[in-house]
Amino acid sequence: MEALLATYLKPLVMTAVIILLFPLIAGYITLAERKVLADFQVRLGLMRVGPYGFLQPIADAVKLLLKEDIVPSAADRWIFWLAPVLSTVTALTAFSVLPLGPNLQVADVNIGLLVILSLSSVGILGTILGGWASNSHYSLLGSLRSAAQMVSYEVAMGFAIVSGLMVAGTLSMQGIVKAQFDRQIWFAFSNYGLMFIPFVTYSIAAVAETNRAPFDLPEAESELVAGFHTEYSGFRWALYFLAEYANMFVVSSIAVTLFLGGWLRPFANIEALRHPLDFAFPAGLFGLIGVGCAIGMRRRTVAVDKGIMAVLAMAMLGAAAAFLVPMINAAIIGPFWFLFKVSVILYCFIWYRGTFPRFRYDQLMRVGWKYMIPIGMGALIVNGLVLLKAR
Amino acid sequence: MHPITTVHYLFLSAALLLVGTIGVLTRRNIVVILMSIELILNAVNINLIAFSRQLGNVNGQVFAIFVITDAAAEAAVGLGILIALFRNKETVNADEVDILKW
Amino acid sequence: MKKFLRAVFLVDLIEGLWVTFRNQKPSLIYTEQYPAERPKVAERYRGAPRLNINPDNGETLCIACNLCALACPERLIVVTSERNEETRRKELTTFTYDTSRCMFCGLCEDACPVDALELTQDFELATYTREGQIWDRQMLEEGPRPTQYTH
Amino acid sequence: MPDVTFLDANELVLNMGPQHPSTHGVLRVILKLDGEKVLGCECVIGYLHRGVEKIAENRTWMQFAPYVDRMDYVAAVSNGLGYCLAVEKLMSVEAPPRAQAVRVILTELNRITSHLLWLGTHALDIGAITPVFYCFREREEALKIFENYCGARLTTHAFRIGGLQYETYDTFEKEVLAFCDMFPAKVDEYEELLTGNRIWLGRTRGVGILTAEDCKDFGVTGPVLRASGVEWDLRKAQPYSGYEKYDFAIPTGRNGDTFDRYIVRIQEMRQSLRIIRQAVEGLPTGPIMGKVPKVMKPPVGECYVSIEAPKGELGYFVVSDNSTQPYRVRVRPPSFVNLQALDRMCRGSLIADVVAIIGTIDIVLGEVDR
Amino acid sequence: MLDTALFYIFAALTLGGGVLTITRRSAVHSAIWLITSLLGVAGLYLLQRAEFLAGVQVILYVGGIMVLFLFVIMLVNLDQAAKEKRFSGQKWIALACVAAVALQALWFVSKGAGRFTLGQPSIAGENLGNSEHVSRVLFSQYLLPFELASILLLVAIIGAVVMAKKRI
Repeated sequence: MEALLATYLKPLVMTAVIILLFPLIAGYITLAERKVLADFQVRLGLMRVGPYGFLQPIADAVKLLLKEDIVPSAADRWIFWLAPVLSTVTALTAFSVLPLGPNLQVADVNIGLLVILSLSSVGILGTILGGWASNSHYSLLGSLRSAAQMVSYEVAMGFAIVSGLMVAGTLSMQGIVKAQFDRQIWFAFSNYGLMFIPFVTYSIAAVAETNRAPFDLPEAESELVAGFHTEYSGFRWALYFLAEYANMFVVSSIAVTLFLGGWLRPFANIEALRHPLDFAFPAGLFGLIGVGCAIGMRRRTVAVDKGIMAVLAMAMLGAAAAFLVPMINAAIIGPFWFLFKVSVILYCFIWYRGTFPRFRYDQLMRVGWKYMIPIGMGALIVNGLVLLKAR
Repeated sequence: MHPITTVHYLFLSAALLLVGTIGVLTRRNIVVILMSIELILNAVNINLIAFSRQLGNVNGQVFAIFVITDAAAEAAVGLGILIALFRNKETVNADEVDILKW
Repeated sequence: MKKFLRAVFLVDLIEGLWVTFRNQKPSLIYTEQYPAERPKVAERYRGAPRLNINPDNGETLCIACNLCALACPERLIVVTSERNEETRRKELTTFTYDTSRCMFCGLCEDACPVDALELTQDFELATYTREGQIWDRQMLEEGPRPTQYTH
Repeated sequence: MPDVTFLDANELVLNMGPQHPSTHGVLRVILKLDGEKVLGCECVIGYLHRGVEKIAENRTWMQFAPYVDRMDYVAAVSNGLGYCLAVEKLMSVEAPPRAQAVRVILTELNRITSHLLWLGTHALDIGAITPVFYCFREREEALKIFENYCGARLTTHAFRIGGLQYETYDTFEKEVLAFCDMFPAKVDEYEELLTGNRIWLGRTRGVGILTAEDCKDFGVTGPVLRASGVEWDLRKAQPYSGYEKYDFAIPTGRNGDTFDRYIVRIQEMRQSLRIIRQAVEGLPTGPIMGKVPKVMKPPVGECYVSIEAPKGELGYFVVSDNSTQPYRVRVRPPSFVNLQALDRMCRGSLIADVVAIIGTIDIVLGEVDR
Repeated sequence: MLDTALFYIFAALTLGGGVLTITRRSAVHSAIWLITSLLGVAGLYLLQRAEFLAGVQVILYVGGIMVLFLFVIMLVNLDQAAKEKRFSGQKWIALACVAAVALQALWFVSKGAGRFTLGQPSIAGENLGNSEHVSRVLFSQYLLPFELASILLLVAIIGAVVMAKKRI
């Protein structure tokens, strides 16, 4: 019975939690994206729904759910239905092997990274089929473009990942994190800093792989309307949207796991830094946010807003307090560092979007094939030689 | 219920092979013919994996990897030919490509 | 060489990133939350028209000279007057001003010899009907009335 | 392999606009494509036609002045200046020195606002979503000066025939100088964001090349002409409103591509600041209105006056029959003429480049269609 | 128990997908069913403890080859083909031949079935299938075929480019 619980119940519960919770998290990632983008652009961003726009994602979700479900009359109904589902399912399935913490993982399989790669390659089908099934020229063009882009950048991404795997010596996600603990260094900085090249290659390829700016050709609204999901609206469109954000989360998680030490805190081997980094830092961070919320609460005038801000402030301060309790701390510090690193990378995604102009299609392909792939290959060879010498 | 043995895999593999063969022999669309070839290759792979498991070594899996490589090469060249064909004859019908020139 | 190093280390891109990053200060936020915060309108702003009245006796300052109507490029001002037999002066009877056609060029204001017609700082001129855009003498003197809905 | 011909015949006609985010208004462009390559394009205009020139024939000389603001509505001050200069020339009056200096300050400020709007939207077309907000932030500062001076931000109606209607306000000089002090750093910021950026360079270098010969053939003027290396600026060539008194340079490009046009406009903003600073510091005192009768009846005759608007040569050809209303007003709008070169610039480029090229000409459809 | 159920599920996916692949009229639908079939095969690999191969199957077959197929299907406009007859004139002869082969195969397999009754996976097989093990064999025992395969792929790439490109 115990074994049954361990083998079936825990993964099932975690899966359910991820499936139920991630749409909400994705919604709040969009909120964060809009707020951060507004910050870059000297604007305020969302301010109307809830205090500082806090309830906007929920309002958006309700709006999308209640929208009329439109299927173009010439569309292939069956595939039109299948494509966004395929995208979302594959993107969410990839969460199953992400090592959120030392024990917090749906399944630690020995081909963990391979699972994510294969799921992302299945996810491309959602893009292609969606564009084809819409039976619209803009969609088809957009889907072919984005699929070509994703396939070509997947190669560069693959080289970067193989470099990381070579250093780790295993495909298992937990194994990769453990290898970084054993080698006492994050892989992004190992091999005398040479591993930084695959890390940068991976970061750039990941942006392209998720079709984000400056590689957002499929959604280049000044040229192509909205790319492969031009004909999608309402809930189906929301599924694509969810898939995009899930993919962002997944590629960031791979970067964190493979190059930035996963759930390990910085300098995980230096015991002296344990207290400042594992206790003081998260407590201080959440404490600061909590105090910020409290100040924000006093500025709000509407009672409901005040209430929401108060609840937020309490929650944040509570979280800060929780990090100070050693028992709870031990359970949540891993996920904290993991999510913290992931959010830093997600912030960079938004940062790129706010800063760079968009590539032209031929330039994008040129960057992929003529720069990213050779650099990825070169980095693989150089790092292999360094590893060989070290042995 | 009987436990699954290698024989099950062999029957499945044979069935898939036959399905693929039927596809190759009867369909007129070249794209579907190429897809049927993929089915045949997969039938082979199932056999290889089943025997690999039975014999307790990974040689069968290595062979399967070679088969997949081969399938990739075959698909790339086959589809390349198909594109060239379509460009010249505007058809993907196997019956209409019966003269060895264009 | 310097150029090559700049290219390899993506200096141009990092410079751009730094620009957006340093613009994140909350003090730099330029947004005006319009209905909550009223924008400051310049003194010379040309907004809703107003027909000034003498604050002492409540009589209109307008002498019905019709110069504004003549100056208006859109000819949207209509002034009618009546000659008062006692004082031998023209007295204003009606004054209509069609804000729907007005482009707020200020020529009428410039033309008025007694500063009776003035373009004020009020900029919220939306109404629910086209008729509501035509302001009569009372509206010009007292400001727009509360919105009336038509069905 | 045999010579393949018939798939090359896949000429595609794509209709871009009139409702398209990157055609800057209601421009419709019919593109003839070979795959992604543009074989040629044709502009369909007139969606914003309001008959401004005909309106002029039914208004008095004075009354027509607000209408010219509505042609190039992002550079309304320049439009007003051109019209006032034309009528003044017809009536042989000249604005007093103080009025001329204020006119220079405001038109140069207007050049900056126009270029800022162009820069923001051009960058947005190419996919950089942030510069537009920075540009509008600085533009807002200049518009505030307009609002304080003449009561309107966009369609200013700032000048009158013969001089100015409004005397400058108390803090006018201080505010303008403050703008001059603040602005160069902001231009540096835009340049940091775009000029060196390799993606920006990739999208603009060598895109939409227009040679000096082409420019002359098409009659293209303004920054587009100067980016092709022709040092032609009406402020230097035929000075008006006292431009001969100010010291400034004419920035020119070399290749005549989209990047050069971008650089030329950025440099022009800096030069405009130089002019504004000189004008404010040497602002003369005196009357602001020349001797103009209340009812204007210019003598029979015609004249053509052109000025250097932000987008190029803006010319007014006015004919008077000695009545209170113009007999004919004909406008030579820079956008309309510059738009002719679109076909030449687009040939051989990709669809994505067309977006950049339309942006780089800096057209305002209100002016193209009138 | 679970393994048995999973085997039948994956087998049904594989065979059903295969049958639908060769019978659908629209090439895109065929491709989707082929993908289903390939995913079923990947599931069978997983059941056989060939995890690495399952991953490769999905990445290469579904993510690579099938995407290529879909690209080509969308590039060559197949509306015409969808309206035409699905099967060629030789279908009855073909089916007869296939039936003969089927009988033969059945005979062989059932003849040899007795030799596989003990075909339970050996204990040694249990820890097989992980990527380390495969790579060890691949890069030592089969190094030459591996390199030859890479050359084959290179040739295929060049060939495909030459075939598909309008002008080189």
